[in-house]
Amino acid sequence: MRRALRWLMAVCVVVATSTAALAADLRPLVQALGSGGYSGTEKALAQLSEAGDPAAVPVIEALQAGDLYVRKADGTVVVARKAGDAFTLTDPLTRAALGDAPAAAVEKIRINNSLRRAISASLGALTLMSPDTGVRRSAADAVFKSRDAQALETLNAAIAKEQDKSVRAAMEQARAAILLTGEAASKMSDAEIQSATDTLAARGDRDALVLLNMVAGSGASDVTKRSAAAAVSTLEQKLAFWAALQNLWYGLSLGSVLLLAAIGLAVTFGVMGVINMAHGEMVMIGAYTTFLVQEFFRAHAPGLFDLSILVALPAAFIVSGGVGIIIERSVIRWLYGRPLETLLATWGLSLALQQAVRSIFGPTNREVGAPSWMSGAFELGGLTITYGRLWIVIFAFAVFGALLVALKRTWFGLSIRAVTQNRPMANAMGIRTARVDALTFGLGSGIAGLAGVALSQIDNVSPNLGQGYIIDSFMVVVFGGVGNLWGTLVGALTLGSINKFLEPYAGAVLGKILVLIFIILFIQRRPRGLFALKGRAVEA
Amino acid sequence: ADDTIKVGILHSLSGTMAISETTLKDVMLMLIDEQNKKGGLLGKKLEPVVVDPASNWPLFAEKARELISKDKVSAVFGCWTSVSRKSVLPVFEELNNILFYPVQYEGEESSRNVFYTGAAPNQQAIPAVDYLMQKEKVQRWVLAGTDYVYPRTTNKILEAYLKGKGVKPEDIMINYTPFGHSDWQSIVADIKKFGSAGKKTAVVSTINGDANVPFYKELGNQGVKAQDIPVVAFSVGEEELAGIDTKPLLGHLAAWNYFQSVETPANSDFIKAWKTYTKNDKRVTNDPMEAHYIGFNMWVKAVEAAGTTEPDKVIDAMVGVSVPNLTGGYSAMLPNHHITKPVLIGEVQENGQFDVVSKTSGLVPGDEWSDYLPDSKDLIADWRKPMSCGNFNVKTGKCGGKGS
Amino acid sequence: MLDVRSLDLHYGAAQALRSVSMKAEIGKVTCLVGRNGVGKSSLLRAIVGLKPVSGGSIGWDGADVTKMAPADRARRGIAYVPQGREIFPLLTVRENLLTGYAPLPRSQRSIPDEVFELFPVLKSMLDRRGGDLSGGQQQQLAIGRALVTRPRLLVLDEPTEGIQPSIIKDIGRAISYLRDKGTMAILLVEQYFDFARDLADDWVVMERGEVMLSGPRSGLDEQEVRKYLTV
Amino acid sequence: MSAESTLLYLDGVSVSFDGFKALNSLSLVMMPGEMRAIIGPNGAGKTTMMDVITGKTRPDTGTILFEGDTDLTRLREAAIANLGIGRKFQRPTVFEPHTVWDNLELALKAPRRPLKTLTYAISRDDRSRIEEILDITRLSALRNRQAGSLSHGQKQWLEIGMLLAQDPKLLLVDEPVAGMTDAETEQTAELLCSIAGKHSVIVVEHDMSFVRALGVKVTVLAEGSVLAEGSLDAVSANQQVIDTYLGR
Amino acid sequence: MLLRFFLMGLDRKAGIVLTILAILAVAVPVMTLWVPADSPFHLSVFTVSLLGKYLCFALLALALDLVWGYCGILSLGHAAFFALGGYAMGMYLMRQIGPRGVYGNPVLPDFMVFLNWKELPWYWLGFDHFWFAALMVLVVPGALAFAFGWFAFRSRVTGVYLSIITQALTFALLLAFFRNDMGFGGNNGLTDFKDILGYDIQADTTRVTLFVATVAALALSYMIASGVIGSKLGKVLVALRDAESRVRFMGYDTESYKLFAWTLSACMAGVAGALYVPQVGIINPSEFAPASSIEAVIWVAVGGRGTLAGGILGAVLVNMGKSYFTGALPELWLFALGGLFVAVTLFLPKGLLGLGAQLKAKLPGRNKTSPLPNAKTADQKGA
Ligand SMILES: Nc1ncnc2c1ncn2[C@@H]1O[C@H](COP(=O)(O)OP(=O)(O)OP(=O)(O)O)[C@@H](O)[C@H]1O
Ligand SMILES: Nc1ncnc2c1ncn2[C@@H]1O[C@H](COP(=O)(O)OP(=O)(O)OP(=O)(O)O)[C@@H](O)[C@H]1O
Ligand SMILES: NC(N)=O
Ligand SMILES: [Mg+2]
Ligand SMILES: [Mg+2]
Repeated sequence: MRRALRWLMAVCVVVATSTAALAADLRPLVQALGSGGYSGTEKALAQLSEAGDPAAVPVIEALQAGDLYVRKADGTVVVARKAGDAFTLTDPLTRAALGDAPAAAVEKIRINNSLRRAISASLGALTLMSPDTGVRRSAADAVFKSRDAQALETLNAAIAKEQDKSVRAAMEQARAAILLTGEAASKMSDAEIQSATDTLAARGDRDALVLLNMVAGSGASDVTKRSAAAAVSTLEQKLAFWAALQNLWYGLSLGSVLLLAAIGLAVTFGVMGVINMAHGEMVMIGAYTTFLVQEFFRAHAPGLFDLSILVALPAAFIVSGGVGIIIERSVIRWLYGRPLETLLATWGLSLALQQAVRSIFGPTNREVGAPSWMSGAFELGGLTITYGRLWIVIFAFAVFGALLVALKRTWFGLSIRAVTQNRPMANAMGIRTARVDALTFGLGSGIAGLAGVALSQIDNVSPNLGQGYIIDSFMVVVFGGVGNLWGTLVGALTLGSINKFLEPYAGAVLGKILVLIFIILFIQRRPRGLFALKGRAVEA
Repeated sequence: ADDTIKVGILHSLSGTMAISETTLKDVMLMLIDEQNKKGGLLGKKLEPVVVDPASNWPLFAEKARELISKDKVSAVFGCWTSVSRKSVLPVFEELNNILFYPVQYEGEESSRNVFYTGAAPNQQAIPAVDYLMQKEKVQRWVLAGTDYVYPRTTNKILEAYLKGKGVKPEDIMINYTPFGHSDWQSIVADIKKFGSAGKKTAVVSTINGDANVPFYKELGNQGVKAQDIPVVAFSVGEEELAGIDTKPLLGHLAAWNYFQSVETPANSDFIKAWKTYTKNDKRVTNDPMEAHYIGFNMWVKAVEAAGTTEPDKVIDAMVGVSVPNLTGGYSAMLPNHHITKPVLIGEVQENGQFDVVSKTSGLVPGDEWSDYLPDSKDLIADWRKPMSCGNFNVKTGKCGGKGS
Repeated sequence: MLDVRSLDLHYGAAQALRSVSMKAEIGKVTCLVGRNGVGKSSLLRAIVGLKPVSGGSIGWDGADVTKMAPADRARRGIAYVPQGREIFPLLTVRENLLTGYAPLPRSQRSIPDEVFELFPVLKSMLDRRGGDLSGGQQQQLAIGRALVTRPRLLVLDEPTEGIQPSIIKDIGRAISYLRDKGTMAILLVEQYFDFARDLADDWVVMERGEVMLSGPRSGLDEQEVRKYLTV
Repeated sequence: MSAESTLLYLDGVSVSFDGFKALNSLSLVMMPGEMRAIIGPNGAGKTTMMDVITGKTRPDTGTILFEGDTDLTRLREAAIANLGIGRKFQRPTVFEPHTVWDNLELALKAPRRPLKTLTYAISRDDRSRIEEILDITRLSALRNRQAGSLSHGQKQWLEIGMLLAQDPKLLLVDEPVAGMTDAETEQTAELLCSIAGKHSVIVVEHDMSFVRALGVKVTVLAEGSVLAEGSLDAVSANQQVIDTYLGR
Repeated sequence: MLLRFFLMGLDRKAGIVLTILAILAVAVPVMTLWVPADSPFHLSVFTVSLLGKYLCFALLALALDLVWGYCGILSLGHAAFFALGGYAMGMYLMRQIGPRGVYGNPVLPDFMVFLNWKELPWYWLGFDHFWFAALMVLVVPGALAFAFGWFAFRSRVTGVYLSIITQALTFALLLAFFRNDMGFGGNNGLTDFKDILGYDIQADTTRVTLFVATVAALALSYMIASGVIGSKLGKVLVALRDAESRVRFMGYDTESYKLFAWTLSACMAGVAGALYVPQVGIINPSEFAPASSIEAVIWVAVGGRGTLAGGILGAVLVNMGKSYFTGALPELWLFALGGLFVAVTLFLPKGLLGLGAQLKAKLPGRNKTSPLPNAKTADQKGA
């Protein structure tokens, strides 16, 4: 009851100040944004948000977006938007048009990281009352981050008014953060402290832990510290549990990348027996195809950019597969029955393909963007899952499943297996081995191309792209057992998980060494890989 | 023939380093081309001799030898990785020729035959850390690097420096990854975790070229914002950023001695010339290119002063030569064969360029022997006569390291 | 009708067939015999297309198939049971049989009952890998697989090798049954003389890469044939 | 029966592959100098039995003793071979890149340790022994031919020759006359008879005239165990043998 | 007996190889040191070092051919043994620098000084003696190969599985040697050598001597290898290459045969590495890179696998090509080299040395040979 009263009072104060402030008062503050370099801007910004006038919001947003300029002629701060070679100027507060100006006549008000932080904080404080739920939510988050004590009053008012449950929770967390870390903490009662720590602990994430840690280590009262420390330890336990799950996810995700990289090789090498050193280059070609497709979208349909990956998938399959077919028809087909020589020829091809790409696209990285649905991350319980990785995991399994069906359940798959096991006899049975060979190699290469699309999302698109994956791919295929697709799947996931399991303890380098040693030892126990084919059929 | 002066270009055009070094070959060709348009040098045309050491270190030595003894070049511009420099160093000393080395490196070296136009640790790493400490109030540090000598040494120096500034050991996390590391999920998560101890945290990255793209992509995806945990990199320039969507990386930092975005007349001329020369409007410029620009101009000036391309004379003439750099000042060759440079800190912008947020007020002289390593703090290099020593010990007053 | 005319065949520099001519007619079993290494298998390989010839021609069904790929010959009804079985080791028995579908139009793709009637053991082992079968079982599989293609020229290279006596008899009966259907020419290489004699309508006898004798059983003296088989 | 004084003693040997019993509690005894013919339907387990004896396949259960006291199930292939057990495979396997002569030279009884072979120089005796075998197998003219270029039957002969060169105490011969002409079959039978006595021989064959020519005790295997044993005439009269093997 | 062993391997081909090597060993020093520099017959020291490097690679190729060509062990990690031999020599050369390093520390190499090492790690002890280093050049690669082979062969790891774990081995070593903590100079490796056995490593006479030593090592290794191949042991190796289990059933303990050849080969590779390091002046972990091993395989394939001399020829030619093209066609040489590899596989299936045999086979029987697999696989493959 008493608390409610206090909030009511706070609301009154806020309303009072905001009506008192007039746009005219803001003008000099806005003007001050444009002088004094970073520190000048920062000072002006502080005053602007202290003024607490929502009218400042568009100005600050313009500053954040990099649209706030100073007109050199008279030093006026304006909003400038690029229109062709020149800028269209408007007044930041009144939005009145101020005409056009050439680029040389205006100078951008530059912002740096600390300004960016200040901007988020003040925007947070100023938009807590926004009618838009989403804006309020991000405002609450911003205040939580900035822990700006000045926002406390507004925050209290906002909490009182808030209808949306989750936004309210966010605001309360922000409030707790301010209270616990600010000076207010010393004046709070134990119960209040306890409730604030509880609020934070209930948030249950790393940010909460940060705060609780701060409180626990700060100069606050013993009670505060103790209650924070208790919250920290429970939170840490919880987070440790999630961290273990998270690690599992990393293993799965790395495993999927390995799987994607290796699965094409499982066809060209595992099934066909071609020691395909150019496999990595097929992956690379897939990645460059993605780049080209995206260039096309950037140039001709920027609005549809999010679809570019979907177009890149078939394109990469066709391009890499086509290159694969050409390679098979011109080189590989002369080498069946001489598997070791395929190593020599495909090594030569791999050198030439790398150089070809280098000559065409240049030696440097090419930018492949992520569509919006593959960017960013979401939280699942205590897990952070990035969309890009999630899609790659799904995609890897989809490709695996499709290939499995194609090889095991279709006539084409049967022909492939017959041809690779005994080419002349398959031919004598009436299977057109030349065509099957070309299509099989094309299939393997096409799948490598698909992998290229996925890898372009997480790695360099450069002529060296393939080289980074070729060894891992061979390890996976061999570890799993040559000629066994399931082996490739389990092999990839196993190696991925082991790697991610070791990394936190041993570091990335030693972890990788240990994985290699593990492979060597494992092969001693199972000389034909994880899913070894057994029996007479293979021994002969 | 004798009517030309040959200049060797020793940069990898294939293999893992081609991604970085090819550009340097191109810029050298451009500089030589421009010089020839200006009438050449000593009345002769310059003739570039390009070879491909193919990212293979022994091949660097072989090619260096070939350039010097077979092609009879007057100077060589080349190398990127320290190991390639280490590999060719004895060759240059034996055959007494000149190498211009344009990349930031770990220091701890000064050869009479090498001119180091890239940054020494004190011209890049230390100022960057200072900036973060002062401007961003960073208290907790992640030193992340690729596992090789440059990051190891740089981190060693930084660690000593930070501890000297009162940073506690538990506030420093050091992480190494292999070359070409591409799965950064757990490391980025670790960084986030390390940064959640309630102290302002920053990452100092000495991650090598190739591994950066996946690193930054992961940073972006996991939402590590510069406002929360800034990353300052020493090996990420405009060229590396050209391969990434930089929107999520807004505000992350790099420390260099040059940025393409620096607005000076010299730089805009240089950028224009570069785009014209490569016939590509999208080509970017970067710090090692500027280093070659400076090095080449210094060499030209020294040759003109010496009136000959004879290495001994040119080496002597080099010290003290001062030429304009691209950021609006002059860089001078010091007696230790390193140069003076401004140190710039830039924040990544949405357009893949850097916005300079800090610039040292004056030029920083390159310090070959770090003051933060116990065994090198007493060493200096001075190649002027009569000292003419790369590792003079000021304590013992003797040339040759610590001696004993 | 199969019509082979003055075929030459080389392994590198060594000549394995010298101007070999022979015929095999539909509805008849043509038996090709000769000692080890005289070139019987080489001739069969040439007929099915697995070994290119250096001279002469092979006619089948009135067409010249000399230069045709093995798969195309299979599509023209030539099926081959090679010496040494050559089953697909990692395919299951069923899959091995299914490879016989390759030359068939979709409508005809089924495994004829006679395969399992002839070789019941295959039926019980459909899911075992071909390579795991015993030698004799593999031989049965190889014959069964050839029958799946509904051949009109069945080329058998020592089909009884390694097969138990009762099944040899079955195979003999099967061959005569197939012959008697009158839709198929059968070319049989066989060392097991009694078996061959019981089946042969025509003989072709080879020695050192050349055909020494040929003609219908009625026109040839059995002793004459045997002479070429003794040491 | 005790294992003493036997050359080879198999008792209760079972082998299964993924649940399929290839050998089902098989017992078999061979005396020194004895020759035995083994017949049985395709898939009866004859080859598997040889695999088990030579160490290629490990039995699931059962005892296999050589010369009464050497437990073969514990030894590796090479060690078993060095005890004096030689084998001819069902599919002829010879060293294709080597000449016929070298194949025989490698097979010839001589020390098998690496350092011994490194310094080995062929002796006059060895030479004449190889000549003799070339003669027996009628491969003299082909002595310098690469084994890979031999015809199927020629390889069969070469492999028999290699087995002779090895001079083992026990010969395991899997379908030696497959692909041979009737005349050659007779010769092979004679050849085997001539070496029996000094050596023990187990022959697997489906060619009944050959088995008859050997004139030795016959063991009929079916479904992994012994179905019948005795003279050829005796087992041929066995109705089960007729039903499962000989046919009508 | 030893003599007989060497004589056994002396066929016509060996005669040619050894004669060429002997001529090199005599002519190169004469042409470098005594023929005046302006004479067309003068060889520059640069060329000598280059030739020396090629011959080191040739020795590596020879070692590889011994196991690949004759035992069918496709090692994708042979460069590991080469590099280990190189490191053993490099450590000796580092210790020879003594107080002449930049920090003037008489004991610690420079890289240890600036990474704050206080004392020499135990595994560096002894490397100040040449004899010890020379021994290690053989022992370290040999012991590693023996241990690795002992396990792998006993476990019957064969074919691609063996190839890939050799690759894993060299890759693991690569990463390990990258680590500065290992105490081998990390990525920068060992370099800036001053002298060897007291002679200035950059002096012309030293270089020529090193070259002659390389020729001698190559000749000796060739004689050993061809002696082994010519012996009955060699025949066993070839036999087990294609039909290992058959060899076992004949009573040969194939594991020890493979182990013998494998270890011998590793020792040869180690010697090659040891001779390589003083001639190129640096040893760094990139020698362990899987690509280095694959390149060595390529040399053998180009020259002709299973011929010994082919490996030598291939290594020299490919590397000469590489030296030449990287200078003459810096932007296109990969096309040239890649194309060469493809062309060799397509047109010279038996490598350069197989060319003669190939022509001979072509001439009399003017038959079209099948483009598809050689008849061999058509008939003799299968279960
Ligand atoms: N791949 C090959 N390379 C070289 N020569 C071969 C090859 N295959 C067979 N020959 C030779 O060609 C000749 C004929 O061999 P082919 O296999 O046709 O004989 P065959 O009559 O079938 O004998 P068999 O009854 O033993 O099966 C033989 O002398 C053989 O040595
Ligand atoms: N690895 C395996 N997996 C499954 N089944 C197997 C395997 N090896 C053998 N078999 C089966 O074991 C049985 C015995 O085979 P084996 O080769 O010993 O027969 P066999 O008596 O030699 O026959 P044949 O006379 O046909 O040569 C066969 O049914 C075979 O299919
Ligand atoms: N010197 C470097 N960046 O390796
Ligand atoms: Mg035949
Ligand atoms: Mg059998």
